[in-house]
Amino acid sequence: MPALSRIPLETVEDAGGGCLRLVCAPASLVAPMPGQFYMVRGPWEADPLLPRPFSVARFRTVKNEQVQLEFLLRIIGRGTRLLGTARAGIELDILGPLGVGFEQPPGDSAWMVAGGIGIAPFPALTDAIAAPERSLSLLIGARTHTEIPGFKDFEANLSGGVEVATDDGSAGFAGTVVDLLASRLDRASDQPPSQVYVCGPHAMMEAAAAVCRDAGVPCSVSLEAPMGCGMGTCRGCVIRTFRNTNFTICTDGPVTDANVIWSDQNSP
Amino acid sequence: MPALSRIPLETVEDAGGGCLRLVCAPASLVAPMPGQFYMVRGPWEADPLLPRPFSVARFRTVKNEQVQLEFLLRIIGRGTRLLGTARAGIELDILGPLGVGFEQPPGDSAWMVAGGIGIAPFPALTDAIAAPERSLSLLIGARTHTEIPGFKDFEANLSGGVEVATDDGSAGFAGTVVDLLASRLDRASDQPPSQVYVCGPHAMMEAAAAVCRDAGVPCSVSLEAPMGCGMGTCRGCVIRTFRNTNFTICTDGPVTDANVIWSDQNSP
Amino acid sequence: MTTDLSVRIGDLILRNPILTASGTFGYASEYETMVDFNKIGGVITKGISPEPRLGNTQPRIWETESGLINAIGLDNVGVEDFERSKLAYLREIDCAVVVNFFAESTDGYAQLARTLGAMAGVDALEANISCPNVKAGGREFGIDPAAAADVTMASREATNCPLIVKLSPDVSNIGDIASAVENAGADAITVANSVPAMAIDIDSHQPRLSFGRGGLTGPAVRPIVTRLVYDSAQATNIPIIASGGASTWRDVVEFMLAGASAVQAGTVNFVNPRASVEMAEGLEMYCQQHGINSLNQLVGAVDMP
Amino acid sequence: MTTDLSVRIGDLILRNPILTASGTFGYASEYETMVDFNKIGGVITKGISPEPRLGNTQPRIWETESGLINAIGLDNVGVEDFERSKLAYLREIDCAVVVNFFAESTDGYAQLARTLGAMAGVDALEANISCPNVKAGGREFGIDPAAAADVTMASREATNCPLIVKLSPDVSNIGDIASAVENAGADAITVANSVPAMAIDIDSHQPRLSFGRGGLTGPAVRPIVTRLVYDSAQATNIPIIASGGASTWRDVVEFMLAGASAVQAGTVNFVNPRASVEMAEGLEMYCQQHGINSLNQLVGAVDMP
Ligand SMILES: Cc1cc2nc3c(=O)[nH]c(=O)nc-3n(C[C@H](O)[C@H](O)[C@H](O)COP(=O)(O)OP(=O)(O)OC[C@H]3O[C@@H](n4cnc5c(N)ncnc54)[C@H](O)[C@@H]3O)c2cc1C
Ligand SMILES: Cc1cc2nc3c(=O)[nH]c(=O)nc-3n(C[C@H](O)[C@H](O)[C@H](O)COP(=O)(O)OP(=O)(O)OC[C@H]3O[C@@H](n4cnc5c(N)ncnc54)[C@H](O)[C@@H]3O)c2cc1C
Ligand SMILES: Cc1cc2nc3c(=O)[nH]c(=O)nc-3n(C[C@H](O)[C@H](O)[C@H](O)COP(=O)(O)O)c2cc1C
Ligand SMILES: Cc1cc2nc3c(=O)[nH]c(=O)nc-3n(C[C@H](O)[C@H](O)[C@H](O)COP(=O)(O)O)c2cc1C
Ligand code: FES
Ligand code: FES
Repeated sequence: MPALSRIPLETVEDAGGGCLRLVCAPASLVAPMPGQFYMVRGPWEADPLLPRPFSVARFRTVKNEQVQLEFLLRIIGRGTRLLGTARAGIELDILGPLGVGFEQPPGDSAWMVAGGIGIAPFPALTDAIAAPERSLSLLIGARTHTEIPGFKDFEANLSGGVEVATDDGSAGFAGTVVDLLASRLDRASDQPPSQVYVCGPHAMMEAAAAVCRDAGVPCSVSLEAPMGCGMGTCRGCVIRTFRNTNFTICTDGPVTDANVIWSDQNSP
Repeated sequence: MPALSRIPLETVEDAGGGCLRLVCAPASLVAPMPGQFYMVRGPWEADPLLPRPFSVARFRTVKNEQVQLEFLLRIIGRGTRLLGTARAGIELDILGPLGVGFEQPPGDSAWMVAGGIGIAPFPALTDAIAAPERSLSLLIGARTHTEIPGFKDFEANLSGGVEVATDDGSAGFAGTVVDLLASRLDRASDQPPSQVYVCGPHAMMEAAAAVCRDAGVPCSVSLEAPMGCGMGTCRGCVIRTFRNTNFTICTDGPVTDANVIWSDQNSP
Repeated sequence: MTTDLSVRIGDLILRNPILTASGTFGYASEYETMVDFNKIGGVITKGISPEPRLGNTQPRIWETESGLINAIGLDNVGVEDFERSKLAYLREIDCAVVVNFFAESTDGYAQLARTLGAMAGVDALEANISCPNVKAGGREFGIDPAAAADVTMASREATNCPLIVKLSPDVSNIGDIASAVENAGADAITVANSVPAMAIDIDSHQPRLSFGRGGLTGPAVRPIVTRLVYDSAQATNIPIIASGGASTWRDVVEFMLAGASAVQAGTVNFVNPRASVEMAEGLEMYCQQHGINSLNQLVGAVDMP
Repeated sequence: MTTDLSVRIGDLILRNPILTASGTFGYASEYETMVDFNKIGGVITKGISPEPRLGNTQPRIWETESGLINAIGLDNVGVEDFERSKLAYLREIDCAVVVNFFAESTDGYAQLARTLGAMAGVDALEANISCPNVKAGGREFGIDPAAAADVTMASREATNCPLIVKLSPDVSNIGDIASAVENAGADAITVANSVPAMAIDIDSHQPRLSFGRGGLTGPAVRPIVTRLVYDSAQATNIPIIASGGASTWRDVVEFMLAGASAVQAGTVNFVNPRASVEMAEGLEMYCQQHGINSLNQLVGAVDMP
């Protein structure tokens, strides 16, 4: 049940890599599922006009069953820039939780693959799926090391470790994070992860999905498109699947099995 | 010589009466004349679009011959509201000084008559014309006492005193500030002020001008109209004088002898 | 004092003048948790076509200064699925249900008007003769008085359901078209639709929308639509329904002063899904504060020089 | 690499494609301390009429979301005083001087074109056939291909000075009008002028502008004007000059991709008086970064589906 709430912004801080961490004040909200998103708008006039979609990066339930939401965002355009200059105390209009989130992994190990700010939903996912017997890994890629957003505070739960890829080789693996994924899947072919979760630019997700398909590993992706409503009504976020059907990212997704979009090969 | 400068906002503070005091960081600027104005715009997107005109409320020259500008403004609409939520540190685009300011009074006493936020230019004027031998008075009116903006910090120079008028009688003289002016001119008919300066809504200024004309006292007014450019080019601020000629407020004014606009009776 | 906010469109009486605009409110059920339907005048569905349509490929929307350009391409379920899967819900909600529709020919409009007009639960029809975002169907009917009259007359003859015709904004004399549509039997006129527009990515040289062009909506266009509403109201005697940029109850009052009898909330639903209810509540408050007991005191009351 | 940014309009060569729009830059001298004239292509004066005009009474401008409505009413010094008191300054500045003009009849346009075109220091003329803010003169010529052609032809015959004709945005098929104006002998076409619009004060019921209507300009209208530029460029072979909402060098590039050979900076001069220079500098930087050595690589290079 999405709701529209006006919530004070408690913290705005630099998260490194040109990214921003926003923490909202606790409010009476339905707790989201990791991978779900919110439409967020600040108290400005008609430009920028639309709210912007952001995945919930983390959330916690505090006293009185109030929910505290946290977002991680990259400053890329006019709306995110304004959020970056906002001061704590201003009120945000927040619509959500929206869409379909991530499912639990079917087995004991899962990898998260992030392209840059694609890391945003993974702290919440990690909180939700971390378990003593489960190995969780994060693979994160960026063009160069300065573009890697901070992700320290959930590393503790990443028992399978964190690996970084940079296109320019300035940190970690030299190459794309999809190359890194492929090489890691190769090495782990006897013990593949039970699930790969991917979030990043579409081309990167499509490539990662192909790599997973070849390795016979289930892959879920978190899709993106410009959004108007977040509620399935504007039809702005609709993409065409390989079956020539429409997939409405804001309500059918954003999270979906990659094969729904790109391949008629059944998920293994 | 107007200039366009980008200047950090040093202080934003509540000035009482629904008004705001903005103090800019010192910058290399030409010092304005009291009564001149600036076009001011914050770092927002295209809505609100135009800069807003504000009289310089006060200014000082600090070390290195830098000029520090201060504005006093009433929050009335979208642009002033946004300025009210701005945080110190943001940069303002400031174009000015613009237009024609106040002249020195021709004699030893001068009265300033303010309708509400019309007080804005008078601290700067007071600083400029205060002299040991000169008696300066301020008459300020508002609908009710809560709408009177703070004006403490230049009272010291108002050797002739401050009188307040409220339409609802909640403070000082009960009636409009023009009624107050008329009654004071009446009482002072043997020793009229050498100059009356008026700033406020147009109807109030026109009425004050008529009162001064009857009393044979020179009256200068600071005119207002919606402004686009502040430079005489958009023709948005042009008003028609009683002679059926155009008066361009931003370049011929904003300050002018009232008779230029409303009466063919010569200034005495 | 209570103000009578009701509005009559043909035989249909709306509780108040606020309607949600086609294509911005889905098939209403999407907003069940957000909007008290019994506080607004009615909902207008996404445009229905004879066959289902997938619409255009990505990207379909692009934001501009205080506006939104869209080229959805009339992605809709088609008339059959509409009746099968959407109508039951709409029949239950407590406000008027207006079905927006379009076809590729005058005959197509007539047939669809007949089919939709006969469905129980459909309270009125809105013929879209002004969509800029498809290759056939729509805009070419909306920019010519004779073609607009033909479509109107054909639809009129096909059904007794109250008929609204939705005009294009990109014309020099909207009064001529409004008047032709009135004479051809429309019960009301929606002024207007999105304004043909375009944006280009300077890095890729591609248009921002896959279709190339799109339609501009939102606050950016409101001053243009206000003028079109005024001109249309001057030229006709049937109700004018304003559509373009209304975001607050103040905009509703402004449109009514210009001559609108009702106002659609469109793009604003994306900015604030509760906007339509807030507009209705604000209008009522304004009327009470200003001693307005009939909307007739407001409609067209602008004091033009 | 240096990029050749020059643009040819008839016999006139502009240093670069940035012009300041009529009515937003006075008679240039006002911006002497702000704008390096030798960094822009040219200035276009406030519209000049046969007689001086006082224009409309207050209020004349009103801000809307990302836009400005104006009804100045063509307040200008008239052709005689223009020659006497404005031209000397314009003659000295180091960029092209385009004089915008209008009259109330075809003959009036022709006479004024003859007079202005013969003045030393006037490098080109821009015939405004699209002003929404006066009762006679302007818009009625701009919405009809035949009338637009008549005014163009009459002005063309009256002078050899390069002639630009400035069209109305509120038409269904701007290509038809652009093409008529091209065939009648114009050297270039400005697309477009302010968009007819209106705003009303809901407290007083008065229009926000004394004239009633006004013309909408600024970023709000840019997506509409981009589409009009594209359509005009498709229909003609003479240079199209974009006018409507350009605020940054990015907007300049976008207009050029849509088909503009030059771009006017209008309302943005009020937001940032140095905007025209910044646009020219930004365009040059963009060209250098993208290896563009002739603007022909840019003009009309949008990749339409
Ligand atoms: C479901 C979903 C979840 C997201 N989660 C996050 C997140 O957690 N952190 C984060 O940094 N970003 C996230 N994004 C992307 C984010 O919404 C965009 O970066 C943001 O909208 C850009 O806004 P802007 O005003 O700064 O950019 P502008 O370029 O000025 O925006 C212009 C328009 O394009 C749209 N747009 C631009 N880039 C994107 C994009 N990549 N995806 C969708 N729309 C776009 C904007 O919404 C807007 O309508 C998410 C997107 C979606 C769809
Ligand atoms: C020369 C001059 C000096 C001024 N000095 C001061 C000052 O020192 N302090 C102060 O508080 N105000 C001053 N004003 C008035 C001030 O400019 C307006 O209050 C302000 O522009 C309102 O902006 P807004 O966005 O809050 O209001 P909105 O109502 O949202 O503005 C909408 C439009 O109307 C215009 N507008 C609205 N009210 C006025 C007005 N009274 N005068 C001119 N334009 C208006 C705005 O500029 C804008 O274009 C001055 C005006 C002028 C012309
Ligand atoms: C995403 C979107 C989809 C639309 N789809 C339709 C449609 O299917 N049929 C129609 O007649 N109008 C459609 N419109 C136009 C709206 O109904 C409305 O007339 C227009 O958006 C102007 O109003 P606004 O500025 O309040 O949004 C659509 C508009 C938008 C933004
Ligand atoms: C205040 C103002 C006055 C204008 N006066 C004229 C004019 O005299 N003649 C003319 O052809 N256009 C006039 N215009 C239109 C502009 O030249 C320009 O075409 C229009 O503003 C659109 O461009 P913009 O959005 O960049 O401002 C005027 C525009 C404004 C805002
Ligand atoms: S964002 Fe509107 S349908 Fe998905
Ligand atoms: S504000 Fe533009 S002419 Fe005065």
